[in-house]
Amino acid sequence: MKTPMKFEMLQTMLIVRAFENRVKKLYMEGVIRGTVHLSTGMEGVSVGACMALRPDDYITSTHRGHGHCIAKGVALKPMLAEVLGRATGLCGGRGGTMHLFDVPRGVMGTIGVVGGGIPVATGIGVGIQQLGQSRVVLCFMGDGATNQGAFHEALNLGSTWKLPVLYLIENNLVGDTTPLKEVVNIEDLADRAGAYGIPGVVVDGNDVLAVHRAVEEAASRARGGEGPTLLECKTYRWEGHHLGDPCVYRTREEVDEWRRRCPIKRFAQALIDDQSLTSEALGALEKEAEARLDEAEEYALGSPEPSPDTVLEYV
Amino acid sequence: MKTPMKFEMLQTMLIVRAFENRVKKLYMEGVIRGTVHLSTGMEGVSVGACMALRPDDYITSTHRGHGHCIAKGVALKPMLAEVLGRATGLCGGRGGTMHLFDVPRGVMGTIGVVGGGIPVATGIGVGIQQLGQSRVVLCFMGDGATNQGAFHEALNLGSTWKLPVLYLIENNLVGDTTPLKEVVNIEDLADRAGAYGIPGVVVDGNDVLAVHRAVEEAASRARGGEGPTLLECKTYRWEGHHLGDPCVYRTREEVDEWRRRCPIKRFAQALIDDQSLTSEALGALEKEAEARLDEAEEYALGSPEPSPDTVLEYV
Amino acid sequence: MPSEARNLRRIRCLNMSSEGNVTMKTVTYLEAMREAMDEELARDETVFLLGEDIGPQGGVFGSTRGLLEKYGPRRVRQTPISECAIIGAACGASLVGTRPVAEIMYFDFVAIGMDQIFSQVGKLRYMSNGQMTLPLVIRTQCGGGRGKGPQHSSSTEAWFVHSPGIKVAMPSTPGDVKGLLKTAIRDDAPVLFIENSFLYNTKGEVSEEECLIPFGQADVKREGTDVTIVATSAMVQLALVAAESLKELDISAEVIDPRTLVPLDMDTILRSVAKTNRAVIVHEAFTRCGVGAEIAARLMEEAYDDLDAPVARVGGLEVPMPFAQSLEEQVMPSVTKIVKQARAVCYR
Amino acid sequence: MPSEARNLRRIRCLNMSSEGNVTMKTVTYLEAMREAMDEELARDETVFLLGEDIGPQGGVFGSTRGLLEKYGPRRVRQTPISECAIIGAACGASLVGTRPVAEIMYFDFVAIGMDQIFSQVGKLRYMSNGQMTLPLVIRTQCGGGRGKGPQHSSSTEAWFVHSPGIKVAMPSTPGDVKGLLKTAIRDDAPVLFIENSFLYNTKGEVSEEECLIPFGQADVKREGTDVTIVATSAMVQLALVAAESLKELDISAEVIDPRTLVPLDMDTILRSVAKTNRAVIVHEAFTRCGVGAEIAARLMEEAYDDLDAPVARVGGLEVPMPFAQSLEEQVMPSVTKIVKQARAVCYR
Ligand SMILES: Cc1ncc(C[n+]2csc(CCOP(=O)(O)OP(=O)(O)O)c2C)c(N)n1
Ligand SMILES: Cc1ncc(C[n+]2csc(CCOP(=O)(O)OP(=O)(O)O)c2C)c(N)n1
Ligand SMILES: [Mg+2]
Ligand SMILES: [Mg+2]
Repeated sequence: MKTPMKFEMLQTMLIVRAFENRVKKLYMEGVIRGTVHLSTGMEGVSVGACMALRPDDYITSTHRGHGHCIAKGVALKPMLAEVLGRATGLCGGRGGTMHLFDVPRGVMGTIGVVGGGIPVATGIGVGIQQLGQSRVVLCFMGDGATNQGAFHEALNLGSTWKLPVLYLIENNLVGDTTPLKEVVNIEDLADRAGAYGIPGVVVDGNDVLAVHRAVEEAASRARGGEGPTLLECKTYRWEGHHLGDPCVYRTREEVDEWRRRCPIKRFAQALIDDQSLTSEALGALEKEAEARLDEAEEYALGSPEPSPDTVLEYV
Repeated sequence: MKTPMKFEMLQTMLIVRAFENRVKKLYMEGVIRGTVHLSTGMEGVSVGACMALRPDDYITSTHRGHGHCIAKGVALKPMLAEVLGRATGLCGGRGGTMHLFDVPRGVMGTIGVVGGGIPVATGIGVGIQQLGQSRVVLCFMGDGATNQGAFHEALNLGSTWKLPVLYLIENNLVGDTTPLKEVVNIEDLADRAGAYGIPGVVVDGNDVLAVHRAVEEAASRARGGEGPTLLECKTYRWEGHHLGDPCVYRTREEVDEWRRRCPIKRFAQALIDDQSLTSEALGALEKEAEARLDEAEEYALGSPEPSPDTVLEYV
Repeated sequence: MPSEARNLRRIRCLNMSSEGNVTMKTVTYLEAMREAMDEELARDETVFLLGEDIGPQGGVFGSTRGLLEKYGPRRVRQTPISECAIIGAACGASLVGTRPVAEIMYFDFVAIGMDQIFSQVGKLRYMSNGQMTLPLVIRTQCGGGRGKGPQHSSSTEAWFVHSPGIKVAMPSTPGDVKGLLKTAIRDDAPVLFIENSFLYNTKGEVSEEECLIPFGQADVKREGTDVTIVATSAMVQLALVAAESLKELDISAEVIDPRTLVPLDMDTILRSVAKTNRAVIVHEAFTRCGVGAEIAARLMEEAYDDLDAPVARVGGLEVPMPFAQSLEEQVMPSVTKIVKQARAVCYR
Repeated sequence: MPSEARNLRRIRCLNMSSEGNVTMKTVTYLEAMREAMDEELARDETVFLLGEDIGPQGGVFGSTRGLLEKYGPRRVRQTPISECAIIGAACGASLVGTRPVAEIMYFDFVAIGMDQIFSQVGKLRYMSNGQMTLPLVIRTQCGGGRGKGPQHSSSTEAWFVHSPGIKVAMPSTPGDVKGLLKTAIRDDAPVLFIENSFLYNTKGEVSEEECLIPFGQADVKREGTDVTIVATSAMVQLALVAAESLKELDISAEVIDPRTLVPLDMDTILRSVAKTNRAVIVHEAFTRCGVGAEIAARLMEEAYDDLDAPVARVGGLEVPMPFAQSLEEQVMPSVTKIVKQARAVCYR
């Protein structure tokens, strides 16, 4: 991989991190309604995966989708504005944090129903195949989502029809407050690929380059008409399930241990080690990320709520 | 296995066969409404499986459930009466061929929704575990049913909670008019067990003793608290999907080939070969089966339709 | 086509600027559906079909017979038994430039894909603030009367009328099924298209020329002056028979088929009730909380002063459809029940 | 328990032979639910709970807090995210001698188990000719107003009222939620028990002694003479506020909470309308084909001569619940909308 690309990846990871931190701050300030799920600590997956795609490829995402959207190219201002429910938001305030759509960038929706996006992504794969395009669709899902019936039906269909779909599990070891190991009887979710006769790949989700490589490979398989791949990226979410979660299901030590494995620090260190990056340059990138979030915050806070008159549009 | 038990198995297979043939005759005569799915040719599975259970074990079954019910001990008269929609039927005519219930015999329902019985059976397993009983529940399903989301959710739950459930696939190579190989991308459905960390076993469904052995083993595992097993019994249905099916999806040769592998003939021949049975005794058993069906037919045809006044009972 | 099956009729189609005289032919409801799909597959190559057993067999009822041979396996896609994935696949495919027509074999099984239809199909356009359109059709067939028993006889259209973002069609004649299905396939909104296998072999006229029937336009199946009978799907036939019986009692019944429930053409119903001052609503679905309740409530809200009697409803009893004929007949609406209610609202 | 929270009240409970004076205490809706489950778990060891995140965390809203510690993992079973299997598991377990209480985190997700609830839970007893009983409860919570957005705010109780074989409860106060949940757990029929997380922190009285509230018995939350407001779940509170505003306009409103929708206590509603001659029905669910339509239709059928004005409905707009507050407020019923309709039916 070329160094500029690596820089872009690092910068995107920093922006995702800054975005999540900013959302947290705004939530604590009471500016954001509803339930917010942050992806802090999982930037290796979102950035590694989305940046291995082409601009006209599609993604579907989950309730924890900020990182995916940013990495797929969504502009920060309308995105933050949407999280704040403003008229200038991506979806005019209709969707909020859990339902972000940016069709021109191939973001076909962060879906709030766990597993609900998997059949939809599969259908996007059908559409691509039907039109004879060389696009792919990447379907993000949490580990918990793999226990939904929708997962099973969709993967079976995707595999039978050899659809250009990448099923990517962000396995952060827990679903809401329930540890994965209490709700499945297997070690690696990637093994579920065997039920569909497709490749299942376990990836270190905190290694952005490894994720990138695995997704690139799966995408080229899919473009070649060889059908879907199931990718399991093992990672961790630093924050609670949602902002406000007391996290009864895990220890401080576990969190600290994973914080030490920070995907951003790790990638930056590797770049510093091979002399492509200096600490100063890293500092500058971090500052820039903050500055872009400042702008986005100003934009979002300065935007009006949607006009009540528009409520019946687009049903 | 003791010889009397083998005799009982043979006799039960003959009765199942006679039942299906009788239903076919009655359907052709226009006495039966709706859609009827026969299990002719699949007696090795129904009889091998159910006779490996204890009387107080449970089963759930499918739209193709006549064999399961008979093998689990349901009396022929009320059963045939139910298929004819009579007041004296198992369910007073409310259920018909696709919805047979006989709770005292542990027949917790043939369920017409493909896959719909799998979560229910799993729940019966929960109930058994909850009450600390040593019963098991055997859940019959077709190969086609394994593509339902309900299959996935239920097996995952069954495995996680180590429930005393036997998931048994009657793989007759086709679902309605669609060959299995067109709708899954794997050879053996038993491999789906890997997604749940439970044993998956392929069984020759036309070998009644093999089925019996496999079910006995799985049942003793389940009673021992070791959780579910996924059993795939490969077999074939001689008749169309339902009576009236033109069978566009298969050749005459394929059917003939499988008719040659008749599970009853095979088992009877083995008994004759080892001198436990004579052709005369076999002929007598066949005759007896017919005689019992004559009685059942007379009973059913002589029974009234349910009284319209009862229509609102038991909602 | 025998000549007695052809004639000229004045009909109103969406794609004709005004009413015109067109040549008619007689086909079955099933043939009309197949023609609609055939014509749309031929016209627009982004249209494709998916569903269980729709390939070589042409569907368990035969509605897609011959289409696989004509359009190939990419356009006529036979699926696993996976209703959730079928609806999801149609949903996703519709988002990226194709027009899927999904078949769910029995209406009951739509419940298996209920999350996909309710939370995804019906909501994606709104949630995305109009960024997405979902030109998809979910075809299914409903109803009892054929001894299919409790899990294959449901009519739950009210669930979908009570859900946002989905149009609901429920045609009763070959002409309607053809014209509405073609309109549904061309519509940019998701459509739940509910056929009735009880009607599949019934015959009726369809235009030889292309005729698109608009959504939201009820059809007066019979004119009358004393009582308005609003009926859907197979119940339209019963209502027409009931109207004949009522004639003998000197009651002139007008029979209206809304044809689509979302959008619902209240105007035609209101116009009729303004004339008759009485209404009976008939559907096969459970009476309780059915579409009849909605129409009755709206008549009260919008035609209170026109009504000379409370609006009556004739619907299915609130039980799972029993298998036995003696019980099934008890559950379903009947000509007798319709006549009884029509007489009651006429105080006769 | 502070003393001001205790007092004596005359209440009507299922398990008391007549109305009696009982000591009352004040608890939140959430505490009342927890008490109900706690008491039933203690009373009957065949009762058990299952659902997502109900273990150490005690449910995402806290309704099962402390119960895992008290009753252990066999009685408080934390499940995978598998709504279809949760409902199916409850269904199966209920068939063999246990009394499962399943939790579905949001009402929206009941759609994922829709086949299990509609075709299995609601039908097994009937199909089996009464061989089976299904003493199970499916608890869930509904409603908007909290910025949860389009996929976490639904109120689709009408689907289940339009399905056979399932009882439907929708309590609005701590006293009702406790008494009805206990009744539900002891009922041999399947119950869909719909809470409202918007109400979880509201306070109210519950009896210190055991009190089972019967199904099918509406509660008059406020007496009045000019107009009957029938309201469900969180809408009861709005209706009571609206009633206060109406008082200033010299309109005396009676507020009735049906509490259970199946069975529905029409008698209490009819008695009220016989007095007021006017009715407004309020629910958060979409107006179109909602429970309000059913109640309105029945009022027309059963109280036609009592009505001095058409029954009015106040329900949610037929759109997915938008996230932004300005839009969400527009979609939901409000005091203003209720007052407006109440005035309209009073011609004031
Ligand atoms: C069908 C459904 N059930 C339950 C929920 C509530 N819920 C939201 S997120 C979540 C946990 C999801 O876990 P996972 O898929 O692992 O994603 P993660 O949150 O860990 O990223 C749950 C249970 C939901 N949104 N949808
Ligand atoms: C959910 C559902 N979808 C479709 C059907 C219609 N149908 C009835 S049986 C059947 C085929 C089932 O195949 P399989 O599970 O292999 O059982 P088999 O008939 O081969 O015994 C289908 C599609 C149904 N009853 N339920
Ligand atoms: Mg997770
Ligand atoms: Mg099969």
